[in-house]
Amino acid sequence: MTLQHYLVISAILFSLGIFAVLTRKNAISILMGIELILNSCNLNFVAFSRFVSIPDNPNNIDGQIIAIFGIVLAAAEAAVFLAIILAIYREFGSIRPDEVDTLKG
Amino acid sequence: MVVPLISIILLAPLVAFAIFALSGIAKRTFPRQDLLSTAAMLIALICSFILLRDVVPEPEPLAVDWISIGEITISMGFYLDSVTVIMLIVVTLVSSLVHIFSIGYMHGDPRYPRFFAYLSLFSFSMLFLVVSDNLLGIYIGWELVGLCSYLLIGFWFEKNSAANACKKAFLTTRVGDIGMFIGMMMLFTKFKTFSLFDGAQDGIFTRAAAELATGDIVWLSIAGILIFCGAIGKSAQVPLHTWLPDAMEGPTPVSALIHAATMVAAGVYLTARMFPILTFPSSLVIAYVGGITAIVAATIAIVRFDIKRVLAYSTVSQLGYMMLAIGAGSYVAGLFHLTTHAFFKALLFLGSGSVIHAFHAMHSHSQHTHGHDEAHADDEAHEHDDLSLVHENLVHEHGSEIPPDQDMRNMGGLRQKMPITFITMLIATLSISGVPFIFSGFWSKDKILAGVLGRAMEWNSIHHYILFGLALCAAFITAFYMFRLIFMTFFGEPRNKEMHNMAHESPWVMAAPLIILAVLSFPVVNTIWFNKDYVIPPKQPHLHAPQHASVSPDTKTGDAKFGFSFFGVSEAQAADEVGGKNGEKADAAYYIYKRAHNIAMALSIFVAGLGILLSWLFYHRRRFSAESVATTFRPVYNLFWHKYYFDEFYDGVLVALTVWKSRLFARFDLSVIDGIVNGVGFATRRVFAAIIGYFDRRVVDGIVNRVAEVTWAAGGRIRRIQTGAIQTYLFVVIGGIVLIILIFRAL
Amino acid sequence: MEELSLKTFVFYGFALITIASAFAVVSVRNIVHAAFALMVTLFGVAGLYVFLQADFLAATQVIVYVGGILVLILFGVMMTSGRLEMRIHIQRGQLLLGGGISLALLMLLLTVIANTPKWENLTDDGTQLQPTTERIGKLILDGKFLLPFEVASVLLLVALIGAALISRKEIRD
Amino acid sequence: MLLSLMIFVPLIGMIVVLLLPRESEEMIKRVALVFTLVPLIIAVYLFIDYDRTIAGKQFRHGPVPWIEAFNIQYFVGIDGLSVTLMLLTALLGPICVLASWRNIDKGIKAYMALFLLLETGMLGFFAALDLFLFFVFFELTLLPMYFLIGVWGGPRREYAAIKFFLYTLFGSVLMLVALIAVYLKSGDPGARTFEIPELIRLASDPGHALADSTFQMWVFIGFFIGFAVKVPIFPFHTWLPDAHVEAPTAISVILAGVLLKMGTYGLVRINMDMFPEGMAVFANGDGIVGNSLAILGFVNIVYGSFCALAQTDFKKLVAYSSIGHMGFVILGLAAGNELGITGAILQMFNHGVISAMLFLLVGVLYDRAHHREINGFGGLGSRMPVYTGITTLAFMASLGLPGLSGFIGEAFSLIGAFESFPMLTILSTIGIVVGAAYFLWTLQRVFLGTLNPKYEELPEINGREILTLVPLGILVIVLGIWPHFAIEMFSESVVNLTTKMSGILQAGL
Repeated sequence: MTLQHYLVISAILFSLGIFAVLTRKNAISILMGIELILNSCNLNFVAFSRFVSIPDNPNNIDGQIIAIFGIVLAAAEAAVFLAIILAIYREFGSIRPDEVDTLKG
Repeated sequence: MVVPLISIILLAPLVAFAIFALSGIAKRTFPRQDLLSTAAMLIALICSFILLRDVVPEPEPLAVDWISIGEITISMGFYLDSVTVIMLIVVTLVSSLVHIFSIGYMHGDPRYPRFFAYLSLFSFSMLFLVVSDNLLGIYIGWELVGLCSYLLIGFWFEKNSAANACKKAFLTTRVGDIGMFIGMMMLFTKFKTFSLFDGAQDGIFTRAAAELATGDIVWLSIAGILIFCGAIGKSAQVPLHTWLPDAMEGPTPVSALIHAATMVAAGVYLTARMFPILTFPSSLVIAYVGGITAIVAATIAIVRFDIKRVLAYSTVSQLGYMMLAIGAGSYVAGLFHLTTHAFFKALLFLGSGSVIHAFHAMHSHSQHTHGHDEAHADDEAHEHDDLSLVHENLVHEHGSEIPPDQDMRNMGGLRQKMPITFITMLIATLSISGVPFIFSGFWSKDKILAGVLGRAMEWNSIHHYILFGLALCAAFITAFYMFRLIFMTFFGEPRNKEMHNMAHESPWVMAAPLIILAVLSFPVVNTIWFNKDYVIPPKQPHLHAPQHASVSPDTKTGDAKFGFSFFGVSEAQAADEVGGKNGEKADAAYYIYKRAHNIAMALSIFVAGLGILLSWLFYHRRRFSAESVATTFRPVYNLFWHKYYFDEFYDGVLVALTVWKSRLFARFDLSVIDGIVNGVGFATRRVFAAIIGYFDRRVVDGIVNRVAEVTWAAGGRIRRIQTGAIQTYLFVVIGGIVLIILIFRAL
Repeated sequence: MEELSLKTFVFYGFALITIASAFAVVSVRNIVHAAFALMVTLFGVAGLYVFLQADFLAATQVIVYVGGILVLILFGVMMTSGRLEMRIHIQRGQLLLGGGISLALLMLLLTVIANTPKWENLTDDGTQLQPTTERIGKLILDGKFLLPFEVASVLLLVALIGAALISRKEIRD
Repeated sequence: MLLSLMIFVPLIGMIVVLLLPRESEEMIKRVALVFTLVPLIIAVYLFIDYDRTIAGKQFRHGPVPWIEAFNIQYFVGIDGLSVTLMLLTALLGPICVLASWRNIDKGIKAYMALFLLLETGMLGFFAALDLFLFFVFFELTLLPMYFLIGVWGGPRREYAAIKFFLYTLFGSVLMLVALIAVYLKSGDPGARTFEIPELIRLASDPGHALADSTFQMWVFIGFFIGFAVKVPIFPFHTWLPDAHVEAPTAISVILAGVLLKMGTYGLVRINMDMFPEGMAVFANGDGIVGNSLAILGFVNIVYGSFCALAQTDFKKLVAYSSIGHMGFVILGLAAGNELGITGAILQMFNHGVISAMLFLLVGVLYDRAHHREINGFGGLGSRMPVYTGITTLAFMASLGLPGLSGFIGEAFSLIGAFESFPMLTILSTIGIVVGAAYFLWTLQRVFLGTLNPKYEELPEINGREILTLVPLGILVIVLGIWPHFAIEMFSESVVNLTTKMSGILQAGL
């Protein structure tokens, strides 16, 4: 199992996440896509942490810690995102992102 | 002792004014301003008398440095010679009496306290002017008295005539002051000092004597004449005399104090102060201006009916006399006449004030309004007045501005009603007319005539003979119109019964000053002027007699021809003119002056008598009719009546020209200068466009408009990108990133 | 080619599950199904963490993501639609465009991965790491990550309050 | 330090005012008053503590590097001329706040904040010893002034404000060009400086590029036009009547009292002190060019006076009279001798005091009658005696009555100028007569005659208004009687200037 294995998995997850974000017509699906993206990033961090060794500190786990922060971020983001979705739903009666276009020029 | 005394003299009236001003700011008028001001003046009077003791003829100035910049030091200080002290006494004395008189005269006026405050300020300014040792100080006092004159002439400013008169007075004198200022600038530029007398540094007189010993007098003559311009304005000499008669719009005590006794005489005082730098041309100019003024004003006075205007023109005429004296080199005579004139003219004005007050009381009873400002002509009062018939058409032009209580045609027969006023005014009239020996006016006038004639004979100068003729004529006319005034006012039948019945003698506060001044109209002050140790006329180092002037030896025996000399006076006066002591008969000039004096005295007595006689015949005995004379010499009469058309000229030409010019400038400012400024914008938009309009519209504007249109259209399209849908944005963002990376990888 | 050991097999299994379920997440039309597919993906990623010797992280992944975030998502679905079978609408053009961009991105990433020499031949040597929990704890609470940790906690707090504030019913006067 | 404190106290005041809530208007006014009183106290202290026997700058602060790339420094310090004008500025500050107490009806917060900013600009301008700092402060006054006129002005305020702004900007641009030219000429790259004392030293150092008389002439012109707009000198003056007529009372006071002095101060500080060679070209009394400064002064005097005579708007009249009076300053400066320059500087200060009084007085009348048409009044003397008295004092001071301050400046300028330009000076005296004419005529039309029945109930001037006028009135009288207490402040500087000028003029002959 080389680093490139993980990177390919991560890249696929990332692309799928982007695809979801771009195409879904439901805000919650978009959120799921974002979660996929975040996961792919975390996977990358951990993989690099494992494979790219730092000469004087072979047991470096900084990447893991960054990943933990990533999870924290994801949790916070999910909470706020859902709160916003709820607010939008109350205001517009819909969570379809193409219907929420108050900023249209 | 001198400095504290002079400080008290100056500060007392100033403090009186300051109290008024401060209480005014605090909006609480000081209750007894009249007593305060009067007391201040009396203190100054007493101090002036004390000063008389300490004075020497040629003292050191008491000066302090006022300003010093680099090498230039300007000092301010006092110079107290005998002339100064005499002036101090005259000013404080007349001022005190006028203060007292005003307590009665101004009683009940709504601005009663203010009047006294102004009087105090005036007294301070006048005293400051008198004691100053330098031109700048004199100029400061000079302008301040002008301000006070302005304020006091306009005291009853509700009257439009008073408002006009005060403005006119200030502006007319200002014109003269500018001349004086230019003269000062010339002197300062040359001598780097304003001090006249030698103190810590040499004064103007010494420096002028040192630098101009070579004889370049043209420059100095111009400076002298320019300084004299100030005197022309302030002392109401021709051609700037027109303000003084108008100044009679002020309350009568003001006329007495400012426009008869003191301020107008300041011009004479100034000219006398400048005596040492007067050259022959400037002296001659001064003498001619004085002589012409004397005769012009006197002729105008003959035809006036307003009692105050008669006195005003009389004042102008007498001031001309004094100028004539100084111009002719009779320093002492000019100043002597100044003092005697101050007393008897103040008396005449106060007397006329007394008369007006008597009539005024009637007015305030019958009309319940402020009595002094009745501008409308009381036509009924004139109806039975035979004197007015001939002037009827003229009265409408000029006579209509005479307030009825000042109109002599309403008076007559007042001598029983107002005995004190009558007698005191009669004394003053006798004095001004030059009735011999027991009246002061005779002596001073005689001295002037003698001085002018003496100069004429000494230099054999045709100018001075002409001047003597003018002076003699003026003396004759003076006697004539002054007695005309007395006869019309106090003799004959009352012409306006109603007003006559109301008339009454004035209260004692007004009568007492009249009596004191009447006493002073007798030659009680003369001795001081005859004391050779006391008054020493300054030398005139720049005055060079004309080439042809010489003393011919045969004049030595001159006094044999007129073998009379009154009480030896002519000898004393002749000695005075040549600067010798009594009894010294050293040189030829002495004999010339002695002879001149005798001639002058005889002639002056003759013309005075003639004037009085004619006046008596015309206005008392009615032997001749003034009207028929006036009709016969209609053009001359018109000339006098219209005051030689000076006012018409000034109003019609000078004032109109100035106003026109100012309008022109203002319009120029608005249309041209501002127009250019606004036109810069206008030009780029319009005028330029007219010239290169096509280019402008098609190319410049075209480019601008195209750019605008493109921007507009682009904006209209690009805004559609802004869908508001976040996914669209995300598409663009991510697609953009991919694209960018692809592009960079491709490169 | 390496040998097909059990370990390798399991790894590929996890990789396949992860990718397949992720594909399901983006492709199924029922949102609740998608959520469940996401759960599978998250489990798969956790498994990959284990392969990377990140035991603590794997546990965290399961607890936080599956236990927390996924439940949150399901709550969101419930509260916005009122029913659990919410359909996902997809427009054809958008689908194509989005798919194209995603595919392009994927190709891009794969090219980058393949063409970066530094990343080649970095094999997992199979060394056993010590349990990471203690080290992570020390690094976070007593090491160089103390400040980020605190900041992250503040961020969470802010997110908490913010979420509560935004989602509460507006009280109108 | 004290000097810097004085300059920036109003700025602190501005921040404080901005922090106050909009509604607490009384509080804002009080705060503004306090923050304008502090500079006044410092100014009085500086005035007293100033060593009159030396000509150099005192109370220096700096130089502190500011923009090091161009060697720009924060550097302040004052000589007698600056301290006199700073005292004037600091005195007018609280007076203007008091004068704005009741008649600013909108946005008092913004008004006071801008006013305090303006005061900082003015104080800094007079103290700056770095040419760039000098320019920055010069421009700093422009913006608040624009808003103060443009927002709180009369009906045509936008026009007036724009005109004022553009005019001044036009001058500033030329000034900036000249300023950069001076900087570039001041030395080799790296050794260039904006420091005014250093530049003055270099400019009088024969052989240095700055001392070249042709260069000085062009730079002189650049600076001169910049300052001439501010003074204002004919024909750059037409912004003044408009700005004055539209500006609120207090702003007119500042405009006439201080802003015009910035122009003449600049002429003395930069044009005369730094470019005496350039000055000599225009003031050596030789031909049209050599007389041009004096001619400008003469034109200002006569033109301004005649224009004033024709005005019927009270404020416009005072504005034009300002133009006339500033002409005396130009004439005095052109003379280049002790009396002339002393007179010019005195005239600057006195005009600041007197015109401030005049504008305050016009404001008092305007607040009551709501118009300024001179012919629309009449006979107010009997209704408002105290007001009339103070107005008479101000008018008399302005028309140059001896014993009041206006005379000394005018007289000295003229006497000094007479030595250099006799004919022009004699012609200029026409201005004095016309000056008397328009003031007396106004006095007559407004205060004398019968009372206009419309104004029978006009209230007398109140305590607050008297409070604003009394300090100025006292100054007018004190300076008239004892001008030396002002003259001794700057006599040493004046002697320095004249020595320099006369040296150059003699060398030229």
